[in-house]
Amino acid sequence: MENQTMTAGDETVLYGYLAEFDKVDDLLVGAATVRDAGYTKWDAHTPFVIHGLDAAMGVKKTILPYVVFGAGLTGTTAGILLQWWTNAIDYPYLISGKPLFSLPANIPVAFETTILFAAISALVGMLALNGLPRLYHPLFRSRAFKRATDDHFFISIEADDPLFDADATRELLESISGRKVEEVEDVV
Amino acid sequence: MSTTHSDTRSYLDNTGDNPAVRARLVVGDNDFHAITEKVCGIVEMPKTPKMWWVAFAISSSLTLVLFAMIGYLITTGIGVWGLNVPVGWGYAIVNFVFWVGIGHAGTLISAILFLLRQRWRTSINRFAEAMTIFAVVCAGIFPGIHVGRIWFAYWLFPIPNQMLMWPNFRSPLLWDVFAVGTYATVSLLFWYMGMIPDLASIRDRATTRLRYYIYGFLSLGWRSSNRHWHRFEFAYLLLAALATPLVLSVHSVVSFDFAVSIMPGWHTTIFPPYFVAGAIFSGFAMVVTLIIPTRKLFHLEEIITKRHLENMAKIMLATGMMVGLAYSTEFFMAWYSGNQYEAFTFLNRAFGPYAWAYWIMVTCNVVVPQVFWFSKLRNNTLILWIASVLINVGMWFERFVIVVSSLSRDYLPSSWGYYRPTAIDVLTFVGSFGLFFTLFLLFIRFLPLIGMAEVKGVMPQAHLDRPGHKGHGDYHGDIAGAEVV
Amino acid sequence: MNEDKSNHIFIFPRWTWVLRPGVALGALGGLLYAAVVVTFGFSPVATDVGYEPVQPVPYSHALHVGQLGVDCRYCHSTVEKAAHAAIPPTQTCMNCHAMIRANSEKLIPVFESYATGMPVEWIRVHDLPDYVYFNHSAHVRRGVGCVSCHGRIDTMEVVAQVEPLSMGWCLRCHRNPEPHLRPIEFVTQLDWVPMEDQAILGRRLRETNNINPPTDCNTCHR
Amino acid sequence: MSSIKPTGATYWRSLDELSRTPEFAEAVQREFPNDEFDTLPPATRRQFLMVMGASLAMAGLTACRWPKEEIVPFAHRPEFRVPGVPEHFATSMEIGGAALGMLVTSFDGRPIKAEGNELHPDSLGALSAVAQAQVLQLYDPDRSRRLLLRESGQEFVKRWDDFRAIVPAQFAGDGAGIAVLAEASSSSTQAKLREKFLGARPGARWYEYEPLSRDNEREGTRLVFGSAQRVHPELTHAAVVACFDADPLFDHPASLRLAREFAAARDPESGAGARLYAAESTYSLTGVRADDRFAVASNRVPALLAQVAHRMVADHGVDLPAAAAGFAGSVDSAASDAEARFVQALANDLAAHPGYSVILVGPRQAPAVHALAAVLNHALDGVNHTVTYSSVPDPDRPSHFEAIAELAARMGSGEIETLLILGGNPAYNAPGDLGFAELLAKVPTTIHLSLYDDETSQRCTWHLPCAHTLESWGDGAAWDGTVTLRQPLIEPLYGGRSAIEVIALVAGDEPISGRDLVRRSLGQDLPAMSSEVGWRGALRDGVVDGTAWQKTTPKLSPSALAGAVDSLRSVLDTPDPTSDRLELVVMGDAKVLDGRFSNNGWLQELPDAITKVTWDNALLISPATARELGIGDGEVVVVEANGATLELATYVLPGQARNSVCVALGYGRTAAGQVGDGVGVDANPLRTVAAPYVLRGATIRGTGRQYALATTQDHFAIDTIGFNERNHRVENLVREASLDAYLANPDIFHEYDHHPPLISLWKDHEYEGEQWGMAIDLNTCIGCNACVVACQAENNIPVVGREQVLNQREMQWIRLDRYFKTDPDVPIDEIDNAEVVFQPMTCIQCENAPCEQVCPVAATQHTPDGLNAMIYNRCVGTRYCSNNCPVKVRRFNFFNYHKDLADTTKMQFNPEVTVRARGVMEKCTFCVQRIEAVRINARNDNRPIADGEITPACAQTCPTRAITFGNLNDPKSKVSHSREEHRSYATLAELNIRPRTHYLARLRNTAEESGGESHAPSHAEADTHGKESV
Repeated sequence: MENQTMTAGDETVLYGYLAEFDKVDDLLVGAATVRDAGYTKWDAHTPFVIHGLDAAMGVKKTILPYVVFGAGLTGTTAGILLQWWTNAIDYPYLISGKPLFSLPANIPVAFETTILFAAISALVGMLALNGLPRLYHPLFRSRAFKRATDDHFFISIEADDPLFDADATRELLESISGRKVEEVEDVV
Repeated sequence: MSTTHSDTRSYLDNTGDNPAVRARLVVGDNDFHAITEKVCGIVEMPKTPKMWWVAFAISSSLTLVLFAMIGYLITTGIGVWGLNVPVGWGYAIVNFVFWVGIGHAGTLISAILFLLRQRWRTSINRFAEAMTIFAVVCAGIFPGIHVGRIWFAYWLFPIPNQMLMWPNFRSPLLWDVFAVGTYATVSLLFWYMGMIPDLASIRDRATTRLRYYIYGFLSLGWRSSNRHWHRFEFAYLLLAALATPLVLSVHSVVSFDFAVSIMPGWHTTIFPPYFVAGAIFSGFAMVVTLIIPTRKLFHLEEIITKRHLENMAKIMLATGMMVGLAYSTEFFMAWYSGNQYEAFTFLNRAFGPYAWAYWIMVTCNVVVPQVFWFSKLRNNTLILWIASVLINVGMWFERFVIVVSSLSRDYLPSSWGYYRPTAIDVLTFVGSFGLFFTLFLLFIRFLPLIGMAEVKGVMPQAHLDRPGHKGHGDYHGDIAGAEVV
Repeated sequence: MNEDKSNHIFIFPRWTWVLRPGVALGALGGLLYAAVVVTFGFSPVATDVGYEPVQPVPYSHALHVGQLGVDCRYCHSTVEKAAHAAIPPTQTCMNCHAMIRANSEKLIPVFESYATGMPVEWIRVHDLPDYVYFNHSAHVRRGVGCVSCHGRIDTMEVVAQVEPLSMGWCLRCHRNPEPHLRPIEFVTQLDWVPMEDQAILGRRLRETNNINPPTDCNTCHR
Repeated sequence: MSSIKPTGATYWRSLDELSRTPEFAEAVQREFPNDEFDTLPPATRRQFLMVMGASLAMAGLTACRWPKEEIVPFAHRPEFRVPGVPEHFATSMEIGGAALGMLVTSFDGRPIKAEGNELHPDSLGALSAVAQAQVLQLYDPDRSRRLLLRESGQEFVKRWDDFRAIVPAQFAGDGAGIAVLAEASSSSTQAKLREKFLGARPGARWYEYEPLSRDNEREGTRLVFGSAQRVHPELTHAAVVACFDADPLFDHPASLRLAREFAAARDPESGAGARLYAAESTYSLTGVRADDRFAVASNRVPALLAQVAHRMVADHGVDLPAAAAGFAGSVDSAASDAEARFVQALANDLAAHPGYSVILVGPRQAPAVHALAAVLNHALDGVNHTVTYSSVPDPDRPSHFEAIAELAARMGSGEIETLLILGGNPAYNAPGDLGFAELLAKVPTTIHLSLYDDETSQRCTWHLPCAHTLESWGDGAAWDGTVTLRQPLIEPLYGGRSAIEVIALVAGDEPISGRDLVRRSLGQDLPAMSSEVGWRGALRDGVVDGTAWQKTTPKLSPSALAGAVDSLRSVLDTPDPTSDRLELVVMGDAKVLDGRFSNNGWLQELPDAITKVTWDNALLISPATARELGIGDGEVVVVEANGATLELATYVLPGQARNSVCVALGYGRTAAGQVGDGVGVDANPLRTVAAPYVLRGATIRGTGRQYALATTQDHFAIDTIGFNERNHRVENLVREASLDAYLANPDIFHEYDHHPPLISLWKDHEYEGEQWGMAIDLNTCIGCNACVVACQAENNIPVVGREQVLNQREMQWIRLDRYFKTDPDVPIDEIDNAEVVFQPMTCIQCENAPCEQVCPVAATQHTPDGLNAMIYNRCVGTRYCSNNCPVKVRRFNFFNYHKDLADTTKMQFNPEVTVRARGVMEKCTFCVQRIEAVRINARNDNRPIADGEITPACAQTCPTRAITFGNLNDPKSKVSHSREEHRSYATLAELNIRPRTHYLARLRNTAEESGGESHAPSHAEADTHGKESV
């Protein structure tokens, strides 16, 4: 606790344990171990994407692609409908003797709306699924954790994981990280 | 780590192509932290370098010129430009196409090279994306101000109104509105999303409360959770997959502005590929033009290596040749089609009143890139820089030739004319550079101009160096059989 | 290994949770607001309807038309043959007011005008932009009642604009004139109500007088 | 008008916004201040027209809800007046002593457009560009607004009463020392008043001066017939028309009638093929139209005519009257083969068509030449067939130049005490050798009645503001003498008075209105006029039927002829010009004439038919001469003649005669007004009484400086690539063939279209109901520019000024494309004769309009009746439509061109047409306002629209009726018929744009091609007539 800010009167509860690594290999092994131990409410924190970590953690494949695909389809339909309704139905007018509605002329706009909808859904979907923005998080209370965006790797196990046991979990983590585990607390 | 050196060249040079050895994307002895230090260091600099201030002073005053010109234009009328009948489009549209073109390299590098697994992109993509955004900002200005009644420009958007009128979706200009609008949005998303983890790094190194809150807010509370990384990677992949056709579509649509018309010199089917190639060409030229001084200024030679520059030189060579091919194809078609108007238009381009512009274009875009055939020359930073500047000039003239020379002499000889830009035209154009560089300078000073997270990802340390593992990086072994929860 | 000297650490307060719903709400609300302002706020419905200027002479349509039953065309005599439904010359007022109320204070401007020949300067109520070419005769002779555009003038002490007179408003009727058609003889009868279902009547009148209002631009803009 | 300074921070959506500005309110006050009304007689009808006009003008100017807008009704509405419904009044204008009838449209009291009066013999419904521009001049803010007295270097503003006060003193006694200098006038009212004036003052003298005088013709007839005669060409049945420096189709008081007749004489569908020969030094519109044109110095034209005479006598035995035999032998040798060929061909043709041929000589040629022509016409049995004569009014007056010379002499000798100048501007346009401007100082009292406070007024002691044609009562005679009335459309805006009113005033006549003067005079001439019915009828028609002068059949007078032969000799003896002793031809300008219209923006900006130059006059010089003298196109040169010099830019013109340079009068004004001042250079100083038109021994030298002439089309000389391509394209654009080739193979004009079948990707739109279309006959179009001005007046087209024209931003909707056709084998700088063709080009209303599909806001789209509509209030101004227009007929408002217009000028606007804002595209819409007006009325009375009921402004005013407009879905309509003609073709059809405007190809009918056989309407008669011909 010495490296955590404590303002007087702050009611705190244990959020979970935080184990620190400085080698990719150790992290991967550790992750696999935690996974095999059956923990569910835990996470690994790395400054960059580490290949194989998903497998090592057993992260499920995200549904994002389906979201984006749906949004894309919506975009296409919206694009076509917009052009058809405005130019051929609501206020039809004769332009250069051309037909009121002809797909070829509507492809560019429909295409762009497709991309637009899909792209926006990709970012927004990603953030939503990740529960971001979340400016405050108990982990940010740990000083060591600041290196998670720099050069160190972490594994955190939340206190409200069904398998969480103050001592057993600590041992597990210390065994894989080979160093002291930090207790992260949360204010209420 | 310098043991992987294949030859005796200086440790900063990784341009050698020895198939036996994977050339390093980052040179010098850098661990993850060193990268963080280098990149965040620029943002955290206690005092800004003089050079930056000088550059900023110049570019911001040019920006003021731009706004002054626009103000004058709006209060007085399009007549302050050199336009006339027959030449209804001049500098404004030329600049628009020019800037949009520049705005292509960024997305191309980030998206297409990403899909092609060109990992060397990581050092320059952030930079290029930023450039894209700013170029598109500059581009966006021109179609806006070139209309006669700017205060009614919103009629180009399908907004419900008391007139019950809608825009005409048959017009390429409307396609433009959607294409450029979408492109700007998507590039912005792409750029910002890629930046989130790096903003978090800056946040976590913050030594003042203000900086913590600003970067903390921008990084949306990124806590580098691997579960987040997983979706992040996916979103990034999807965006890349979406941006790739988009980037190709944008300049195609821009080219439709011309191709869909019936003007000789405009009405041609090769415009889309021709424009896209040109866009990539000019885009890379601009990246190189900017990146060379920047990397000097902030000592990034180890991250933005000579190899990066060389690769870009090669791409410029390739696209330059494509553009050259397009030029000759146009002439061939003009002759082969047997269309007298078409034939005359091209004869007129090369030898008519605008021949000077045409030959500047050919020299800069076709002749100059030929120097990249020679490894010595393309690896000489100075030559590379000069060449890329010339290419930018050439590409501007390409648009000038297409827009102006075609319009100035069309079907009826009685309505032939000649277009002369006014001082206002020129100053507006120069001013747009001011805006571009102003934004750019702000970017390199306050935002991470290199994708740290991505660069770290391609460093050797990022992968298993345990003996006995094949491939590189991916962890096999006792994870293999484990079933996934 | 960088060790922070200070014992201090920055962190966002816990309440920043609320940011998330906040952001979402803000985005949605903003869009909604913009849409409302654009579609309604700027339209003549909001700006023009209800315009009720004070006229130099407190002429009461309620009195002349409503109570005395003067026909619109007695004063606006050109409405059937011209684009403009001309404001009557002072002469027309004097036809009656030479005798009636011949010494009313309120009528002084009229008497002056009649004597000097200088016109009475009325304030225009129903006003279309210059680039709109509306033709009264074309409408009146097809059985579009005065009331359709001007409202119940016969009940107005002071004339006010009751319809937006916006392009959209014109178009709605040009696209579906039937609700506004009536037998020609009742055109100026502001309180007229159809004996039968207006829908049926409208359709019939439309056929018999073969009314198909154009919606192309040149109809109103030249 | 030169309101093109890019200033002003505000824009208008239409004139509406302007009206919100306080300046406008204040300006309106200035325009109609109450004291103005005080000076007027108590409430008259016309005063109210004016008030209405003004108020509606203002009312019409506001469209925005805020601030409040006022409606000002009549206090007493005149009977039959419907506010907002235009009325038409017949009136007339007079130029050079011939009255031209017009029909003026008055909108709520504001005259806004002048059209021709169908009942008038010289108009037949058409009106020249100049005459139409009268409407603009009426509202010219630079017109003089007050009487001025200039004494000892000071100016005093006076009123009419002050002037009346000095009259008795100034015009007292027997009139010795009193002189009046008037413009030519055909008004019998004025004639009577003159007699009254002179009768009371036997010592007074009356002089008449016109700087562009036709007196040579008058004197020529005197030489032949012993008495002055007026010559009336009759072209309807002419088979051969030979013009020597003459321009009957354009530069003639009856040109509108002659053009109409000529068109009829060339209608190929009726087999008529009159052949037109022209020998002239510089292009005239007649010369342009000629089948066989020979460019020759004006100085040699007489020799040409003499040779023709010789050949006719020698080869064809045409016998001249004994007394005139001398004419025949005078010259028998040609200077060149080309000349010989021309003479021979002409002589043969003339001789072959006795009774159907006519020789016309232009006003710049000496009387003797006219005499010769008269003799030949006589010999060719033309009299009463192709040319008729009538007596001239006032036959004994000295010629204009003699008159002004005599006056100048008397002024110089100080005989003249009081000089009254009625109109005109002698200080500017009297021949330079008289020094008239200076002489004015020698006259104690000089009084100038004038529209403007011009060069002359500024040198006179008194300046009197003249009432404009459209403001005043008057009468006149058409060229053939038909009595023509003039009635005011509006009260004098600036309190001016007409000439007759002033004469009446000085003649001491009891002051009566112009109306009474005219009515009294006409009553005396024509009994019918004294009755109210007759008078009203005449006012309605604008002319009195059957009042044309008796045609005379004058006999040749041997005694006179003897003198004629001698004077012809002396004419022929003058040496031909050489490159170091050039001939300088001074001609009246086609637009501003002698400068009287210099302050008219429409005319100044009107591109000259041949050179396309606006806002300038240039020195026309042939390529060959330019090369010999080493002078370039557009180079500023110094011209010296008669000791005076002139510095102006050259315009190298193929088809200009060698060693003959030409400059137009009417420029270089110093007191014309803000429009006309300093435009071009003044050529009057070079003229002399002896040689007012053709100046010999002129020299020019280049200065090396270049001057940009504001042309609306490329110069003849451009880069070679462009030059070749242009020549290559013309034949397809302006299709032309010889009459015989056409008659032999009617489909000849469709051999030009070689393009694949024009098919669409989609099912073509079906056009039902009325479908408007137009046909323009290039065979009868003479390029007179009347349509251009008609369009400008009808559609509120702004004038943009010289700088903007230089920037290629001229706004006229109709572009009269002019192309030179030259022999490709002849080097450019050797070209002596170039064929010129015209193609009136305006929006051709494509069915598959390229402009429509590219407009992002649908501001231009198709109407059900097939118009390519342009909705100004929707346009955002991307200019994409203009870029994509293959014929480039769209015009863009680069600035707010109406911002600096005077409020009076705005009164000319046609309220039926939106005034376009800055940043808006505009173009021809087939006068959609006219279409809608007719359509609504027709619909109101449940009747179909009759063919010809709708006429666009251009078609209405076309003198040759070259433009037909109507419903293409009506097989019986005129336009449908023209469409079916073999000559009908569409421009750029290969683009599949399906234009609604078609062109009828042009026909040439030269002697070689038809083996000397002209296609006279009536060959049989020709022979019966031409017994004596071989």
